[in-house]
Amino acid sequence: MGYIVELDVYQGPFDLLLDLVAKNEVDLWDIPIAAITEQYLAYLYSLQEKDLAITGEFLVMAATLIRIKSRMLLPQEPVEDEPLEETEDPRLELVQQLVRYKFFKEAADFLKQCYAEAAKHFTRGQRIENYDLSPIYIDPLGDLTLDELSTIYNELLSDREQEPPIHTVTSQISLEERLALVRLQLVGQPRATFSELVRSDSVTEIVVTFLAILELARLGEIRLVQTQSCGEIDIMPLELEVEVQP
Amino acid sequence: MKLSDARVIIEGLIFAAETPISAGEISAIVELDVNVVESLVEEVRERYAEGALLIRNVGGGYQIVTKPELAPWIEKLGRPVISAPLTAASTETLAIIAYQQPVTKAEIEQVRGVRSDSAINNLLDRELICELGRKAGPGRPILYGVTEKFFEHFGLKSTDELPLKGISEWK
Amino acid sequence: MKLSDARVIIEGLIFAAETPISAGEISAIVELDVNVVESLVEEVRERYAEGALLIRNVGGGYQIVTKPELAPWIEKLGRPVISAPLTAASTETLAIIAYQQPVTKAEIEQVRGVRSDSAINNLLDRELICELGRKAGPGRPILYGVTEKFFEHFGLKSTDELPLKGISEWK
Repeated sequence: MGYIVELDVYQGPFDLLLDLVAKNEVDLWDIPIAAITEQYLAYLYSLQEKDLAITGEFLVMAATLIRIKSRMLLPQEPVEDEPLEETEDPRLELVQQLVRYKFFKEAADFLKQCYAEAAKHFTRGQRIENYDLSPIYIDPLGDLTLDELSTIYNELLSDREQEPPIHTVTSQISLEERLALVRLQLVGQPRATFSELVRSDSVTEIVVTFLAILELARLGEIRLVQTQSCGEIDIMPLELEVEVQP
Repeated sequence: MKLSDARVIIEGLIFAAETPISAGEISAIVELDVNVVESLVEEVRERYAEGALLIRNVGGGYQIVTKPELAPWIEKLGRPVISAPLTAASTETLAIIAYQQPVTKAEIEQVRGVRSDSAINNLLDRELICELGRKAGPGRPILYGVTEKFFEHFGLKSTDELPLKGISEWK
Repeated sequence: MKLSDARVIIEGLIFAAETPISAGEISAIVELDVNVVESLVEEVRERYAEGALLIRNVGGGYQIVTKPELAPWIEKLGRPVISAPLTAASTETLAIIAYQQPVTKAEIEQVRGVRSDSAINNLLDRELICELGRKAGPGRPILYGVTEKFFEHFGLKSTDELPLKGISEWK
């Protein structure tokens, strides 16, 4: 695959042209266009002979070179209303592009040197750890006043008073009591089922017991497993489980 | 190689190593006796006396870190600064904690009627509340209370000084 | 705060910062004038004369690194090379972006005379360039510019350090 290397020699048509200008030791601002075009085309033919694909950009440039060459060979016809001196050199646009490209090619060399120099400097190898990176709150309380704080607290308490407590309205069983009872029922049990915990058929009893186990699960005291929808709910006290499987 | 050159190389190696580097590893690179390496590390350590850095021994290796007393400054490097006001949820939660401390998350949630995890976390981040320990009983839930920063803001000495307007009626 | 304390804090901040830290950022943390910060950094720099470390200016920030003459020793640590050297195509493209930013792909391709998609993607992957927004006009093409990492990677203070010789000939 040695040919690939040869293709990689040039970054594009500008690069190839600059190289030809350098090899011929001619002035970039006064390129002998006929000779350079010939060499440019010869290079493309050599690539073709090696059966290498030539990208479109190289072909477009070949066409451009041939066009410039032909324009330079034609006798300068004086354009009406325009003095001869001001007719543009057909090479001008190409030369400007080449000068600009050459500048950036040199800048790229400069960057390459910078990179080599910077690579000799090593940054700190280890990350700084164990620093608290939580946000800093400026003025964390804002303009909250003590009065507002106590008003908010009072409102919370009175809201609680006014709201009909769900767990005492429909039955004598409060959620808190049921919660305590479920905890008692589970003492010493490696596992239990929901139906074992329910002590009567009353809907309230079922609902409150259900709420109680949900609350215990939320508090992380038990784990609930239901293998099928509407099936039995298995209840596993978590602390026990930890002891069983250390 | 002069020993002073070796000292500088060793300092550079400790700085650039990605994990703490041992005297043995350094010795293999600079081709000096482990004892010599150790005494050169001591020299670097002495030279660090006046600056910000420190050579620390961790897990059998050397590591360059900043001196511990600089921690409060260095933390300012990475910590985002936030000036957003308290949300209604956080203010409610703060009020409950101030009046009822020490109080558990479950107790706060009972008063508010909604989950309060994010409000509690926000108040912890703002350093307005802190953990006071754990309540005896199932689950040993964390107990929360307000911080010095909270008292300072309101110019209070303790929660006894919180206004009681109307509160005794409910207590 | 005494200035000698401030000097030590500044040294610690530059050491600990994950990316180059500017005099302005330091000034905000230590609450000292930028000029004072700059002169204190110079003091730290002088103190580093004899050791393995040096403070370099990159991308408008300070960064502590090892001195270049230690490179042959530190390479023996076998730290993975942060990035493989850039290809000629990528370096050319990067040079154009550094000088001409904000610049579109079409403008880059006009200078290079060849398609530059893969070079641009490579530079984006390496976080050496970033999108700066979109140019007004047809197609609203993406505008590219260099990143802080570019300056760090090439050890440059700012784009002002890029050579200008010959630029007048085509500008």
